[in-house]
Amino acid sequence: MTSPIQFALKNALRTGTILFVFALFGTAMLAFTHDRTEPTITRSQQAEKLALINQVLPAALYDNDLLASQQSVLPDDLLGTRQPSARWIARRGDAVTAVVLEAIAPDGYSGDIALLIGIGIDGNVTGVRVTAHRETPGLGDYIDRAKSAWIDQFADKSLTNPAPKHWKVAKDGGAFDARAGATITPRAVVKAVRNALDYFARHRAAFVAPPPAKEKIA
Amino acid sequence: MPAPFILDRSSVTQVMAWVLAALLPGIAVYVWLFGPGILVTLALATVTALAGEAAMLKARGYPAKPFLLDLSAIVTAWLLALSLPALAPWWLIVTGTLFAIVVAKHLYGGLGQNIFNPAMVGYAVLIVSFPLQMTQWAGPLELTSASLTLEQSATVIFGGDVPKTTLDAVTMATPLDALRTGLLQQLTVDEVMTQPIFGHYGGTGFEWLAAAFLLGGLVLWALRIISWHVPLAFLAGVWLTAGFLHFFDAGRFGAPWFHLFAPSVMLGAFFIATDPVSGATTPRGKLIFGLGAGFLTIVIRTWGGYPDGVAFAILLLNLAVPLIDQYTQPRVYGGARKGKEPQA
Amino acid sequence: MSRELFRFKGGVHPPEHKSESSTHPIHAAPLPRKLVIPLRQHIGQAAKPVVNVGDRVLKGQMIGAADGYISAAVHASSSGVVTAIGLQPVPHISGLPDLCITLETDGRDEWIDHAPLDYRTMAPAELRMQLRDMGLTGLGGAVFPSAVKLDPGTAHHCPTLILNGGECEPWITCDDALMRHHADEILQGVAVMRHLLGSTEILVGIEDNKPEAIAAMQAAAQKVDFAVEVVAVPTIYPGGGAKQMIETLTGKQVPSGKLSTDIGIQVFNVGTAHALARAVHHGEPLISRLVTVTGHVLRRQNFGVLIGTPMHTLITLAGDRDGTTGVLMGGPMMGVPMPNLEVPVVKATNCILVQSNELFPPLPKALPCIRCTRCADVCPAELQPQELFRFAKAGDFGHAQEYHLFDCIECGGCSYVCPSHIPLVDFYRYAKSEIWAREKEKRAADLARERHEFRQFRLEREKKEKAEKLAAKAQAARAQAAQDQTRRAELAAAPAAEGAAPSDADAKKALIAAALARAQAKKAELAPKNTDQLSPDTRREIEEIEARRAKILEQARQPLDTQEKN
Amino acid sequence: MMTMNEFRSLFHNGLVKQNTGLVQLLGLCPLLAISNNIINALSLGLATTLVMAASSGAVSSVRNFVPNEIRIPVFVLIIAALVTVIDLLMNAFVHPLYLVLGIFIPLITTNCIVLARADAFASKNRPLHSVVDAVAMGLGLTMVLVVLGGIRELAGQGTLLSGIDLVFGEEAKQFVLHVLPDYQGFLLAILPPGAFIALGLLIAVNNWQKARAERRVHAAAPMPA
Amino acid sequence: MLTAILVMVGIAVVIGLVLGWSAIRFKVEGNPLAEKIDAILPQTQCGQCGFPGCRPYAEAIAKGEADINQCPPGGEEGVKKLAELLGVEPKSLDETHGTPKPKSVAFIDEQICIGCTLCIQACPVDAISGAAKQMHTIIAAECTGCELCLPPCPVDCISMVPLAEDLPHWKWKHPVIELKRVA
Repeated sequence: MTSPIQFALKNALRTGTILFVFALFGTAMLAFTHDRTEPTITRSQQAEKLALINQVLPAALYDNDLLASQQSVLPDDLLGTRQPSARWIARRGDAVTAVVLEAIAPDGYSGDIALLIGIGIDGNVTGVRVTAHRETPGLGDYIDRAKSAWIDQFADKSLTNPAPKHWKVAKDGGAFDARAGATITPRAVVKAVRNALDYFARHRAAFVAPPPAKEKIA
Repeated sequence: MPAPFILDRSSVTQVMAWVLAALLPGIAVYVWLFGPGILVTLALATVTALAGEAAMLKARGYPAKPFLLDLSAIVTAWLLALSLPALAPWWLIVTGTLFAIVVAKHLYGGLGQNIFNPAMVGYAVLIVSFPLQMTQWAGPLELTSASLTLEQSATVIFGGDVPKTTLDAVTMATPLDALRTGLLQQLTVDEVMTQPIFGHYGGTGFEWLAAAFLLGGLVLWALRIISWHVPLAFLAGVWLTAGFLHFFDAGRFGAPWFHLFAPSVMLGAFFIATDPVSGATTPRGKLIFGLGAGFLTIVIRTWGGYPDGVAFAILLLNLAVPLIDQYTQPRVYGGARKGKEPQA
Repeated sequence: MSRELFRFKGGVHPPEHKSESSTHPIHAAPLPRKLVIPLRQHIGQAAKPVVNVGDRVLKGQMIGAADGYISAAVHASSSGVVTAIGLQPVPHISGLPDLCITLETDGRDEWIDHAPLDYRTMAPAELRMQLRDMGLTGLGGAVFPSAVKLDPGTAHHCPTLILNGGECEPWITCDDALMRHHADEILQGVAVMRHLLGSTEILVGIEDNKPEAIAAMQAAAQKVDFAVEVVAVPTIYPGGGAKQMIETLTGKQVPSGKLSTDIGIQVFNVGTAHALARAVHHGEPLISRLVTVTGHVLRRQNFGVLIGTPMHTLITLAGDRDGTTGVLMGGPMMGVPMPNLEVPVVKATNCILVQSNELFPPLPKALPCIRCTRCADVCPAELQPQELFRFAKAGDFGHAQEYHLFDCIECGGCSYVCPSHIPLVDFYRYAKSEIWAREKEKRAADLARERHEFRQFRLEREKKEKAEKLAAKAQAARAQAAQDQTRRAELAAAPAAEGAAPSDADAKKALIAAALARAQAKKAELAPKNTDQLSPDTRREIEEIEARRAKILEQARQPLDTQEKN
Repeated sequence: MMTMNEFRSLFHNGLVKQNTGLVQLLGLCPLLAISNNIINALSLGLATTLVMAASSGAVSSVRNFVPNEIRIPVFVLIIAALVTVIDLLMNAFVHPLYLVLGIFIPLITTNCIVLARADAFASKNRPLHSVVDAVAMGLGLTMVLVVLGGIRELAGQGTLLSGIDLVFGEEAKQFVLHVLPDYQGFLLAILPPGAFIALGLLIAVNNWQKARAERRVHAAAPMPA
Repeated sequence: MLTAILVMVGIAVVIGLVLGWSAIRFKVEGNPLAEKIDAILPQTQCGQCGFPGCRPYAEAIAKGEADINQCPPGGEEGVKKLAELLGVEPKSLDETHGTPKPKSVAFIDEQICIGCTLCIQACPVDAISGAAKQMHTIIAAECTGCELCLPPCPVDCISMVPLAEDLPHWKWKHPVIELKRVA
């Protein structure tokens, strides 16, 4: 005769053991898979980032390890950033050919629009992509390359092309067209790109400066 | 057939007819201030609604006559038409009306069964799916450099060839759009309000339209077709929420009077939120319904993805109606007052 | 004299149609040949017949005795001979017959001995018993036995007594007529009520569309030795409902699920007070009442009618017209359509309303509910009729009850205003009766469960007792066997234990066989008789049952047969 | 082993009678979130099916060793482990698709249908039956997902099989069908509300079909006399 | 990696211990589900379901050993209620267990009855009064209409009398509103 307490304890021990075995087995399986897939996953993640940067930066412009060139940038009004952002420096040989900046257009219809802007060393835009936004679907979301090619019109533009007073959407008398009825979003993007160019112009010297012996990775 | 054997003279048809009649002043003002284009929209929506209603009734095995004569489909059509930009293309009107009648009304069980206001469902579907076309508002004649005749309007609506310049000349953003745009350009409310579109209170033309709807709504109230609860609570919700925000930061939030007389609030308060089928039924419930819808309207106008929030606010509150009704059951005759046990 | 009045919530204003009948004097309806007196004329237990077919009865003689506390006696309305006691059509919506006593009147209208009651010296309980035996019930519509309502209960007195003269239903004017012509007698009845209930405040509520009745009652009030306040109340339907009258006059509401006496108020219809006065001061039981005959007849007026008078005689009296489409008992708001005109006038009959297409056009077809809540606006019970309708329609009776279905007084105001023309009250009645039926069913099921469980328990106990007995017997046998110590004795012991059974079974079998023969003979002569007027369907069903029964019998017999062979 | 009949009835059950999406209404979160085009729908459906088959098989094999009181923890453990494995594998080998399906892969763990089948079926039946049942259920879900995805994709953007390149690489882009060229686009269908509306319509059609079939059966049956 | 395994295993052991302990310590006696099912069954105790009464049938349903459509007196409505309680699809009555009949009570023809008490023994709710060799009578108010007294009666003196609708038992009918065209 065992007392109910003893009986319960015995049962607890039994279920504890069984669950232990399952947990051990399950975790082991996970550990094994994780171990095997980790390098592949890291590789894909990096490839993904690179692919994104490649959209704003023609591959012909660089031969360095772009991902390794990542640096941290302090928040700056011209970039619209409130947190440190990243930048990547493209080089051919030792010469700096272009820079890729993260920027924010803070005055989108529904808040921030995150941008990735590639700028050649000559101050020409190599490409712009929207990486995150919350614009109204169907109204403001055509800035997304997946939705339309609108964003492509920034390519090869610079602070002087068009003239600064034409860095506006067509409705405001500028050079960039925008869809009727939805001008807030493109206004924000145009402004952000212009500001980013401005930022680049001001900090150009720092970018062009010969690379330090060892690039620090942010 | 047991008692009672006599009936009051009221009928669904009569109720709906009064609603339509009360919309007439608004429509008249619309035509006078914005041009006759709205008449084409109204007519097209009416025809589509009746056709959709008849088809659905037939498909569902209901006799067409009594249900078509109840005029509810026309009320839906008119409310939707008045919420659409006056120069919206014909397929937009047809899609919205059909969605309202077929999906929002009949797929939910027809007259009396729809949990959402059909007209607002139609509107929401359109604004979500075709936001671009939904911004082609005809501007008030006072401000536009050109105006369209009835035929020209019909040509525009039915996709005929109209010079883009003409169209651009007659369409403009609504005051709400303009406010939103201005604020996003870092302008203060006062700076934005200097634009001609804003008129005295709710926007040039729009404020008179709102006043006309207010008049029609008061007529409905005087006739006891609608109770005062929902409209008053709705207007109070808008006014209080907008007033609260305006009080704390007049630069970033529009004035409460502007919000009251800006497009769609009066129409929403007196004609849409008062839809009995999809609205709350208890007196306290109606107050909550109205206040909630008013509050959400301003919230959506201020922070939402679309310039106006009346439709979404009402639809959201429609969703909450069963809950509201359940928790606001009034005290019955002889029931305990405010939680106290009845006095023995 | 003005009194602060309170407005109850809701109510409607249907066209009144009062003047048609109220402008004519009261006529006494002639004595009919035949009187049909239902035994169930009141709420509660039906009366039990206390006469036999063939008995001669006198006017005012009790022919049905009250059965239980909530019950009332019924009486012969005139002298004559009881010709039948059986099912007869009665004024009920179902059209189902009910137990009635039929009298062939002899035209002599001979009263039984009767004398006034000295109510002041009688014990209240005794007086109430007397009133119950005089068949006194409320005459306002609910026909609740008055004796029960005249019991102030544990509080021993009921401070406020309200006399309800708010005849709010359109067309009906019998209370109006009664007040105008018998105001003094009404107040005599009130004196008795006051005596029994110990009331100190007497209010008479009369709707302001009956100025003559108000004047008559005020005049009568001057003459009595107690204070009576006659109050004109606004005319609004259902202002004459007891609860509404209470709220109008006192501002108090009867708590849901309680009685008005719980808040110290009792309400009686003026007709009841009049009947009470006749009972106490003249010893007359309730055998007649005023009935308004109106609507589609030539002479709309009030009649003094004996209970049991067939309705068609009254309509003929008032002058029937072509184009009659139906007859209601009661008013157009809460009245009940009569299945036929043979039905008698009962204590609840305040009005016979003859319909025609002009006066009562057929109701338009119903549309779906659009939740406009006009019904809620007019509901005097302050309910949410649209929700109740939804629940009743869907059979969701639990929710219907949660939304206070049973506080509905079925006044019909909601149906009256419904723009979709939905017969809302029908749905509430349906839901209520369904809930009652289920309640009954559940009680029956609980009883069956309880009885079944008890039986299981009993069987178990019996089995145990039997087993114990057997064990004892076996032990005794074994003891004997041990004593004998022979194998033969041991073998003999076992049959001995069961020995009694076979012989018992044999006797029973013989008995059963004999009875079987008898039964079959009887069935042969009976069977055709009760099946030949049945429908083929029923007959087939019977045959099926017969076949099944035969098979079961066959099976039941088999073990007997095999046993015989052994 | 299992007979053809059993096999057929399990499949009928999974695809039609107890269809998770249309009848049991289980696992609606991914159903609604990931059905904006066929490829997404198909991928998630198959991933779920895989998890279901594996977990049902595993649960069924160990069902006799698991006491009732820790039944659910053990099943959840098994399912969670399997899902994580699949999550890792997809992350490694079909990364672009993994990015699209995102959070919904780990969420398969909480998809009630997986646990429901493990508990309701696999824990009471032999492994083979359980796996077949799981596959049938999974395919039922996949079927609904694909239909829903097809409807939404077609109505929303006028294409079919868009995003196929995420699974099969850039060259597969040619397989995208532009059914309605120059289509205006009906945004509602692609946005979340569209998923609810489309699923609602699918369920309605399914119920209507069922009701009609039932009525036909009733009509065909001889009326009792 | 090792930490992960240790954490998982640790959690598992703790949960296992707690669950195993509580399973024994907090066991609920009795079967509340069977009670609920029993409350829905009509308590005719007729045994048409194949069980010797409503309670055993309820227990069998609760255990999943019997289907919900075996109770003809409960009718389709009873099946629906059971389905709702158990969260399963309602199905039509299994006709092998009989078909619903109008509610009836047994009636003993006292001219024929021989007082054999066989029916008294068969009655599941003791609704027959009488003693050996005396006439038996059905207590109509307690009779559930189970028909179990019919087969044992050797003289066929018991018949089922359908309960006719009379005034006290009359019910308001569901009002008919004709919206749809009659097909």
